[in-house]
Amino acid sequence: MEEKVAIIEALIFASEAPLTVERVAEILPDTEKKGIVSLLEGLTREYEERGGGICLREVAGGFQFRTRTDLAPWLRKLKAGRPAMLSPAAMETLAMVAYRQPLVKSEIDRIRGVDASGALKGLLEKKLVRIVGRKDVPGKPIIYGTTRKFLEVFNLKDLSELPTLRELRDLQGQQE
Amino acid sequence: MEEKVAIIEALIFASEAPLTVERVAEILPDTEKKGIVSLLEGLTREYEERGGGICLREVAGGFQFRTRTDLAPWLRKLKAGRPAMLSPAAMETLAMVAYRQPLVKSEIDRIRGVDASGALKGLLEKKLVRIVGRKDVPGKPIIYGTTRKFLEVFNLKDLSELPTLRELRDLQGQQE
Amino acid sequence: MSYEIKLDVFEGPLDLLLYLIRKNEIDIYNIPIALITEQYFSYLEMMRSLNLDLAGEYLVLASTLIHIKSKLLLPPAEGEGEEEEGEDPRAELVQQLLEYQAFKEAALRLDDRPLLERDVFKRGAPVEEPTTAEETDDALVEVDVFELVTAFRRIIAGLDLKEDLQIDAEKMSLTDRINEIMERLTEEGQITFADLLGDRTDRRRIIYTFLAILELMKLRMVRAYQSGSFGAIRLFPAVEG
Repeated sequence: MEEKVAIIEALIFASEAPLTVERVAEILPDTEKKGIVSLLEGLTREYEERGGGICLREVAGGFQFRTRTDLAPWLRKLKAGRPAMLSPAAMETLAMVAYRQPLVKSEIDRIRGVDASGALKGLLEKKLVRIVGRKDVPGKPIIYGTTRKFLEVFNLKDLSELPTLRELRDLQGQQE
Repeated sequence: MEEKVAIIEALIFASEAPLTVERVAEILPDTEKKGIVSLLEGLTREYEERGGGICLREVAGGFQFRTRTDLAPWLRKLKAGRPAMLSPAAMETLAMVAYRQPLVKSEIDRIRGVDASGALKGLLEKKLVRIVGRKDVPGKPIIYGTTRKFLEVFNLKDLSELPTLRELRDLQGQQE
Repeated sequence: MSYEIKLDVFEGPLDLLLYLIRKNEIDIYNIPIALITEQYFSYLEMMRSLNLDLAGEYLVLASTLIHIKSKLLLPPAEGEGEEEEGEDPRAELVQQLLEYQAFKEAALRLDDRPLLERDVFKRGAPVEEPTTAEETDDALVEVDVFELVTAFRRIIAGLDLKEDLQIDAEKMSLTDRINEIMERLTEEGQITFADLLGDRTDRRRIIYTFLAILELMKLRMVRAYQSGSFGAIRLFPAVEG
């Protein structure tokens, strides 16, 4: 394997967060971003063709090694007793923050018809949602948005990868 | 790649501790230890021959993926640019300074019940906290406050944007 | 009516309403309010009889339903022609239901994705740090204000200090002014009250600047002198450097 690819592979493996092309470019001098992107594409393909247990994925604006989705049953045996699931209330709240961000709590309450405090706090603690700032209206309510970890956990390259929901689009059209 | 090898590869990758042959045998039924050992040897060889950035090593009685030792200089660069995390002690001290500023060290010590010197020094170095002045009382204690960088890091326009305890309590209240 | 479904499966009143609409195979744009209201109340009644905690939100929607029902029963107000119908009293509720339904759908789609730690896994073992990595002082810090306020709450939770709970935007605005004054004093050595106000002389700013100076004097961080009864008020740091 080309030495540069080996270095990139090791960097992705060792990085805690998905590794961005920019970061690779900082670490590897004399290498253009374009070149790095094509090396990354090559590496992704190699893992794909190899058909092993690991694959290279683009998530949260960077690259990360992940286990193959269809092997999940085996991995769950290894990690017995874990996956911390989100409750339906938390999922609904998270979906609203993801699609409508930046938004304030009262908007979530209004749409769901129930108080979202508990769900919101859980999402803040799990670092899926963060405080973005305050809205410049009386009472200065806190504005919420999703985090990079949200993208990482939900396997999204960026927010634009969120599936567009026809219903949501229609509603947004009506609002404006 | 043989499916069993792919599963083993994914298990090693996702395991927190070096994965033992015994553990693999528990997860993969109908597979003898002897067979697992030879699959592991094959996988180790494959990574060796590939000459990539990752290799499979036997450590502490189990198997684990590691980055190639000779790539350490590159990995050091990766670490150097990594965003620092604040320790809980640093976080608490920073919170005290942020919410109670301007304040002197003895006040932080008193409320946290431990000496804050170390945490305070780290925060000064990270430029999150600064010396605001000195108090005109015996001993002329140093008075601390937060910096502009503090506002930047926490994405705040000014200190009045800090979430209040009341807001935090409101989020909590509904959950209990 | 049979109540075989579990009550705690509802995420709120809108969820219950959506369930009733689906169960009756009703067109969401043309909800028979009388029927739905009746069924909705039956559910509430049953929840009450089971001594389930009925969240206030369920009652809010109940009153909305009654309100809509009564509006539908009323003859059109005078002056409104037969042709130009007034707005459908159900419109707002329908809009809210559609919106909620869309997000419920969005939540399900999110849940369908390959989730980290459920369907896909990343490297489990910590990577051994190359030991000599030097931490730069100016390193980026990755933290969130939520962690900060949580940390603060954690520290003072054990204390019985009522005053600590009073921290609010007012106090922080004052702190902002204190920081600004100390910053300028460090740079310029001395400063007048008028300098501090600059061109911006809105009431809030004057009050906070004044309060900040009082606070700094109380803390013995600055000294203030006035030359004559109406002279300029001059501030100095109480302690050099």
